[in-house]
Amino acid sequence: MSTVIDLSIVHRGAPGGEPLLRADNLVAGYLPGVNILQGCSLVLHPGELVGIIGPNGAGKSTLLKALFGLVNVRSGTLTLDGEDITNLRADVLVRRGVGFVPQTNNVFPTLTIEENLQMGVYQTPAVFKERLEVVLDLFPELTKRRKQAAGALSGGERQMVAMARALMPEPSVLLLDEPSAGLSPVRQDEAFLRTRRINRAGVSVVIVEQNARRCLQICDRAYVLDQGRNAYSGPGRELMNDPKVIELYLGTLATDVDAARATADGDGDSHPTDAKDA
Amino acid sequence: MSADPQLAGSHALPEVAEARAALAALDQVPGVAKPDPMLVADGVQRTFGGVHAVDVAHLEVQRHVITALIGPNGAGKTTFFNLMTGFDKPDSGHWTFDGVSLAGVPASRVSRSGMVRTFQLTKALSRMTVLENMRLGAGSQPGERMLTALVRPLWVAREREITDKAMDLLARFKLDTKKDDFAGSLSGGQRKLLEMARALMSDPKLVMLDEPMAGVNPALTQSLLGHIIELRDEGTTVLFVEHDMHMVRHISDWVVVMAQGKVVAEGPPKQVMDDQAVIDAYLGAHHDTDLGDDSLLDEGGRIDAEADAESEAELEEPK
Amino acid sequence: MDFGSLFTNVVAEMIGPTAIAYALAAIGLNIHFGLTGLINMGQAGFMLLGAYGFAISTIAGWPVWAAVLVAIAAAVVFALLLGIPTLKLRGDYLAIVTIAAAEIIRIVGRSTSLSSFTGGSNGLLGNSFKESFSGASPFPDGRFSLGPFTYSMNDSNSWWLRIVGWALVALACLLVYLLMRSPWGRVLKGIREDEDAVRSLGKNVYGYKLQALVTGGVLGALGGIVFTLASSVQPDSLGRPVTFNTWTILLLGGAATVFGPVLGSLLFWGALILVRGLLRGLVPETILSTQQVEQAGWVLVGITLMLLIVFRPQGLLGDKKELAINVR
Amino acid sequence: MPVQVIAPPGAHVRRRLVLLVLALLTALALPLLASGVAPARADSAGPCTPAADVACIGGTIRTAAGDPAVGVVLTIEGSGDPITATTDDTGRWSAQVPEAGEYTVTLDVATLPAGESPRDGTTTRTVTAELGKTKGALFPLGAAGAGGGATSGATPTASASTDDSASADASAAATVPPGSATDETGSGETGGAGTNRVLQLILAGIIFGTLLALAAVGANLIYGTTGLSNFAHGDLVTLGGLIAFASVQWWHLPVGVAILVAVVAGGAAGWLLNAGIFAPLRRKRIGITQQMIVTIGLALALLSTYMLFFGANPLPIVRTISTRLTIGPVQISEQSLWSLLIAGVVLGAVAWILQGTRVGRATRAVADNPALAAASGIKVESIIRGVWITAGALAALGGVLVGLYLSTIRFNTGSALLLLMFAAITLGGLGSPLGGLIGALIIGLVVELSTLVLPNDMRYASALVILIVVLLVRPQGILGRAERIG
Amino acid sequence: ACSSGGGDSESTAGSDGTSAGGSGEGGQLHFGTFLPVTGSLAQLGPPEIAGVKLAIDEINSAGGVFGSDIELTETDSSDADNAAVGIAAAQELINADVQVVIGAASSSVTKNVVDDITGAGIVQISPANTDTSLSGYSDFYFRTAPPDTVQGDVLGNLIVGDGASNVAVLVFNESYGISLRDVVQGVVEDAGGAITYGNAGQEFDPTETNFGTIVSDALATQPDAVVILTFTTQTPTIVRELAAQGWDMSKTYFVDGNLQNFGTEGETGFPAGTLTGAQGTLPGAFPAQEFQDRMKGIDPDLKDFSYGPESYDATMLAALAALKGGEATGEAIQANMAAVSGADGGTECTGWEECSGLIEDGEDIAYQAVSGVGPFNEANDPSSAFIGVYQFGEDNTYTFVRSEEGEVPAS
Ligand SMILES: Nc1ncnc2c1ncn2[C@@H]1O[C@H](COP(=O)(O)OP(=O)(O)OP(=O)(O)O)[C@@H](O)[C@H]1O
Ligand SMILES: Nc1ncnc2c1ncn2[C@@H]1O[C@H](COP(=O)(O)OP(=O)(O)OP(=O)(O)O)[C@@H](O)[C@H]1O
Ligand SMILES: [Mg+2]
Ligand SMILES: [Mg+2]
Repeated sequence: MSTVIDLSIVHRGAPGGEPLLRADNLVAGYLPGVNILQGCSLVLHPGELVGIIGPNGAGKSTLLKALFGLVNVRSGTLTLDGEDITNLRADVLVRRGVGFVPQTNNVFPTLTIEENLQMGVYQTPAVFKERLEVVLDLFPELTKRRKQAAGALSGGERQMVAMARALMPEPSVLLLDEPSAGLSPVRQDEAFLRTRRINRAGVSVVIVEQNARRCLQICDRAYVLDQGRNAYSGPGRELMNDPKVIELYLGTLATDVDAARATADGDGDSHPTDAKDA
Repeated sequence: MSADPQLAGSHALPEVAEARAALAALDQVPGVAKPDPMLVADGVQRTFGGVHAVDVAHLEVQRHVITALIGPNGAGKTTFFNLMTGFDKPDSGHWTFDGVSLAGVPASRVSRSGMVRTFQLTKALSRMTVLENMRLGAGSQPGERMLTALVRPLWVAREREITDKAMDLLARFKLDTKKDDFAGSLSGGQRKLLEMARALMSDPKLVMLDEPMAGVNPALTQSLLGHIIELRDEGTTVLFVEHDMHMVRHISDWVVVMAQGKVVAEGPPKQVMDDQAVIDAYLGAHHDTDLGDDSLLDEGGRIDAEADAESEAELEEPK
Repeated sequence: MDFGSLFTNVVAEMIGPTAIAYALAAIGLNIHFGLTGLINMGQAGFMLLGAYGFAISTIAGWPVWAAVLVAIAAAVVFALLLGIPTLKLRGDYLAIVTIAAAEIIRIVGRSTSLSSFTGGSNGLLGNSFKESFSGASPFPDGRFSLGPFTYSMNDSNSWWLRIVGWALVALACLLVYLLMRSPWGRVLKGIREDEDAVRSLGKNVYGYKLQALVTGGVLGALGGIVFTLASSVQPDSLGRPVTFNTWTILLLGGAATVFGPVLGSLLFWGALILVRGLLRGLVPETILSTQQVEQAGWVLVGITLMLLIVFRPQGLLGDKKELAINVR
Repeated sequence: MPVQVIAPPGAHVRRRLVLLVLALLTALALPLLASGVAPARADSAGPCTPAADVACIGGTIRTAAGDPAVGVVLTIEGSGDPITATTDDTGRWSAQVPEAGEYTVTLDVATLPAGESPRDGTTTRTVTAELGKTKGALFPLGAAGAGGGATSGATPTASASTDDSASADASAAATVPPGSATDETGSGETGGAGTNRVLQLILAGIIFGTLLALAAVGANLIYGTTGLSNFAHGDLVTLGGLIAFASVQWWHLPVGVAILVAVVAGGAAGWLLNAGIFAPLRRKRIGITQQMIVTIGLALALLSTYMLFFGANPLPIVRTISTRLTIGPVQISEQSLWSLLIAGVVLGAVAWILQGTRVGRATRAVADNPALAAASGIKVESIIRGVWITAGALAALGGVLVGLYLSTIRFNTGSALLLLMFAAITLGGLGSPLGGLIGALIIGLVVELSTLVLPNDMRYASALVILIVVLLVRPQGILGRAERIG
Repeated sequence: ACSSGGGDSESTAGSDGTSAGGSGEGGQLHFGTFLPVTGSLAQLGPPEIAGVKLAIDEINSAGGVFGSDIELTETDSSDADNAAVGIAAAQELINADVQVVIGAASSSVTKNVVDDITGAGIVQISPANTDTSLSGYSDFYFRTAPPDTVQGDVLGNLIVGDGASNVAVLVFNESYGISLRDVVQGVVEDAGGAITYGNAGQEFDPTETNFGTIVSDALATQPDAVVILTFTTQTPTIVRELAAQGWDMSKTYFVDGNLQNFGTEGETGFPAGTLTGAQGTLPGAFPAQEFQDRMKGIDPDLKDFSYGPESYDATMLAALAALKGGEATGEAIQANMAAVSGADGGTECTGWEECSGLIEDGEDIAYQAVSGVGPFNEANDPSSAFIGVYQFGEDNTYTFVRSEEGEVPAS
């Protein structure tokens, strides 16, 4: 397992500088009288990659939706670049450079892939051609099916379309809700790396993930959400090794399996060269 | 053969242990015959506008074991599930479940015969409570017949059993506190959990899970795997699609790899995952590399090379 | 303005055969839509078939009970004919097919080709089929007054019809109550939400939908009988507006509730009389002529209806929580 | 007037006298008739006028070509002496009989114009005369040998197009180029005034279908973007027609301007409905079925409002009646031609906008997934608003054109068409505008062509049957897409 | 308050209380209209209502009946599509204790309520129902509409007399159209002619608006004459279509349901000369102009007078019957309807003043109907009717030509 940690990445985004996106004590919910977020806070500095993890139903998606104006914020404040954006309409936020990939229902099923991507740059149609090339380059398997309706795609393919759509407009803040779910392992790795690369290119990212290890590996800082409240926060690596976090949220499966595999293999060699029967 | 000996449940039924052991003797070639197949598919084909989504020449799923079905995105795994369970009709091919031919049998009959599936894109019954969702999963409730439904005493006893069982499963899936909420108000991961729990309500002979753990919290996944193993040990056959390799390695007894609609490899998890072709096409050699490694970010880095390899493999592999 | 008689008229309408007939039809529709999610836009077709079935067999000399059975059988056959091929259609497609099927029944019923049975556009006269029903009454003939309400004991639009009608409504409510809380009702509700999910759980979705369609249709046919026993069989009188009214009643009262359809029917017809009566009484002739008042009355009824849905979208008895779950 | 008094040799003096009297009377009556205003006096209608104590028998005899047969002699026998009557210059004859009862009328074949003979060979008819009434007896003429067709001509499609067909009158021929009026003889499928019936029906079907498509496309758009089945859409169609009517007949605007006014009014109505009713409903997250019921209430309110302001009569948008042009084997009125053209162009434009432009795709995106559309920066509400405005405007345009095509508009024209509109868009595949056009054309053709085999009052039922049959084969409609499961 | 006595129509036991309590000797008369104000037949309502109101106006201004004015309750019968509205309106009238209901216009609507109304001992008089199956439906059901047999007969002979042997009938599928068509068909075929279009199976829907094909199909049969048997809801559209397809309108025939002074202006107008020479039949013995002017006095907006005279007559007959019976009860009116209509002979009289005077003098009367219908027969139908023949001029208005009287064959 690689242990290279470049600390310069972790605190990129100048702590102490003005946060780009800031949520303070958000209270939000769907049904009247039921608050899902019960005082959640989040800070995103320019150029930062922030991860959010937590158990199912913790309110992670709700938090992203609240940031994006899709869930009514009942109290608390929300600022982007110092300006109040509480309960602003989504399309206004898009114009201000915020992009969002929802967790479910994240494609337009009857539109073709290309049309889906076109919707991504709805507000700036001029750049469509140029961006399309860039994005299709990122997801080459979408190229040959450009004219196919997104509704007919497999789960993983949809996920790619969803991600691609969000990347079309070159946002300055990107909110990703479980972008890796349903992707094959190599595609997952790619997705995470791509996220990092995008982030490196200057996009500030908030990423919600259940593939928590991966998420913590790539992010500068992370929040652990539980029952609508911040439970833990800190640099990704710290959280990843925090026994409490491991016990409650990460589990030990990956390490167990890896350990078991290591034992079975006898040595650390993960490049078996014998089996080739396919 | 077991991926992990410690997980071979001590209270497993003898036939389960036997079935798992029998796998060790098998050739690791696609379409290999199993000693005691539960599901046998032959020449099943499905095309969408010229694209062969599924083109399975022969596949057998061993009874009493956990079989994982893996493969790149768009390999045809979900479509294969749809075909087997009667939600889609193949262009050609036939298949048997537990010795009975199921070709052309409607989905509900397939399910009643003991083969229950879950959906990758969840189908929660939104305006019913979680508990009602669960109850609906149960079979042989006489109250589901219209006339008996009118006479309460005829079905309350069974209803009580069903409820108990549902509560039991809900607790296991950490959904018990949500039992009176509408399923439509669940989070994405909770829906996955409900979907799986609901499928288990009817004590299926073969349960087919389509990416059950995608979006489920890792800690919870871990505890649920124990449950799946328990199920197997009690005699249920499990076939699941999953992209989480830790999980595949942890619980599966046998792995089937699909690519571009075809079965391209089969075998015990360790062997399959060490298969270079599978690694190239699907896993990526370093899927357990720390992605925080900055060297990976350079264009043309290792991962990119693998991704390209996958794309190419996809194009070339099946003949 | 005479509020006393207006009040009497309103109450009379609320307990009258029209309200009963629509309540029955709406209960049937509730089984279709409220419980199963079937968008049946052809409930009037079931009512018309019930009316024809009852009247034609009575005219042919069959006793009341047999005529009712014929009406029920007609509804069952229609439900099967309609359902077997079309129940695999999804939502809005089913809606248009049912509305079309009901319209076809009406057009065929009023066409000249079947006029020896249906009377064509003449319909079937009340006195040709009402007698056997009034004859079955245990009450003495004559007119009877209860407070301000005077009706004949047994003849057309009688106390006897009201008693039988409300008894039917009560029975239908009981039926829905029992079914709704049973596992059978649960399966229907599941189908309403997502039939594929229910299918994957081993339920014969098709069969359940058919059962629901038949049951609701039979209730519609009974409603049709009650309706014709207070009027006559006129194909045009059981056309599209009747279906629309039934839907309105159902949603007004609250879909997927036991008493919603009944309450909806009472209020719909009561409100109709009230609104038009008030307008007639309160608007001086110099502003609107009597004729214009009737037309303006309808405008008001339409607006009232919209306002009711706007301010109480779940219906009077419905569950607001269900509404909050956005299905679309 | 071709007066041909054929007096056979040895004619009675008395007959001459009768003729004379008749001629005199006719001469008196003619100017009055010609002026077109029949006098309000009872005795001027003819020689015999029925009264409480007078019974008449009479008729008119025309040659096969439709001209009056003048001077034909008939004998009426019954109680009392036989009476003779002779046809006047208009071919009319009448006789006063002494009392009620049965009389036999015999045609004197010899007095018929040359070449004419009774079509069915009958020369006598029995008539029961009644006091205070004129009873008729007919002696249709036809060239010998060509007869028979008309006597069995009670069957309509077997067509009475024997030689008497030219009697279809002069004015019909006047609008049709000469020649076409003669070539129809004997051909079973010739239509009115020399047109091919099947082709004519197909043309009618296409026009009706196209107009239906135009009227319906707005409903399809609204369904496509919001999932709402708008039962008030028919009333938006009516609105267009009524506004056009008011513009032309009340405000005396030219038709072209009237169309514009109607379209603007329709768009405004669409905007108003969205802003006033449906946007708030969506904001309150009110279910689609509830919204549908709101449209039912709205339809009721609109319908009654129209009746309040426009009454229940059918209203002509333009009062003039343009006769039909003949183009090849078919006839079409200029109004219909224009309607067809406008509708075609507008439908094409709509299809192009939906398929080929960003905004069009955005409407489909909103339909698919409003939340994601918002997340993509689409202003969902303004798209929906635009759709409502467009739908209203298109419905209004459809209403005007339908009104012009059907020649009148009534308070319920649109709501009567509503079911057909829904049938058309469902048939095509809900939410697919091109499918809607195809569906509408199918409906139009079925409605018109079904009259070839089915009773007239079943034409709409047959269209609905086709709808059901097609949906059985393709449950998602003709152009709809099947959903993926799983 | 319970009175479940014998319910047969002769018994007046239940109504004794009412008749004694009224002012004057006989109590107050209370009439109800049950006529279409909304719905697809709404255009038939205004002339009918005006007819009723005219009669009541005339009666009341002459002092009313039994010393008090006739009270009028107006309700909306709507159309068959909205049957529940009509049923509710009928109940309303029954609850209001009217003795006479004038209506409905449509036979279908009548059938929906006739059992209720007549069952409550109320006299129902329809000014427009022509459906033969309603003949003798109830002792309490009357109508003043001329039976189709009379009008159809005159119309048929008019057509035949004009020499038309091939007749196309544009007829809608409603009992009104169909029964008239049947009579016309009989007459034409008896005379040796043929119905080339409009036979059974060729009726069109009463809601039809698309007449292009129907008209061209009809004209394709090369008719000598075209008869339009529809209400005014469809007629203008048909006329336009006929004219557009080049039909010589002088060979067109109208009936009472659609004969209308279309004129050349306004909503109903056609271009001048469109209808020149077309003819129509309209029940009524007298040139109607004077009466129409009186109706306009009630409703100045009236353009169409269909069934106005019949409604007037219905009201008059009911009031006279009440006067003759000496009490304001349905039973009394029912018992005397035939008598005042002249079924048993009596002095002929017109108008309220003359007729009521005669009754008060104890004489038997025979009311001379404005609509030209004769006394009621045993089936409570008019036993005869005068049918006027009218012809259109250049200005699309009709003028009187002559009239014929016809007996209703005893059924
Ligand atoms: N209804 C359909 N119409 C057209 N193409 C379809 C349809 N359903 C599936 N496909 C195509 O068939 C292929 C197989 O899809 P399937 O959903 O079975 O993949 P999968 O193996 O489950 O992938 P994933 O891991 O991403 O879920 C995909 O390329 C998909 O686009
Ligand atoms: N549309 C909704 N209506 C009502 N309640 C909702 C709705 N969506 C989510 N909830 C509730 O809000 C809580 C948080 O949901 P959320 O989707 O934010 O969870 P999450 O942290 O994203 O979980 P997961 O990891 O499973 O996606 C859950 O308990 C859920 O029941
Ligand atoms: Mg989530
Ligand atoms: Mg899949």
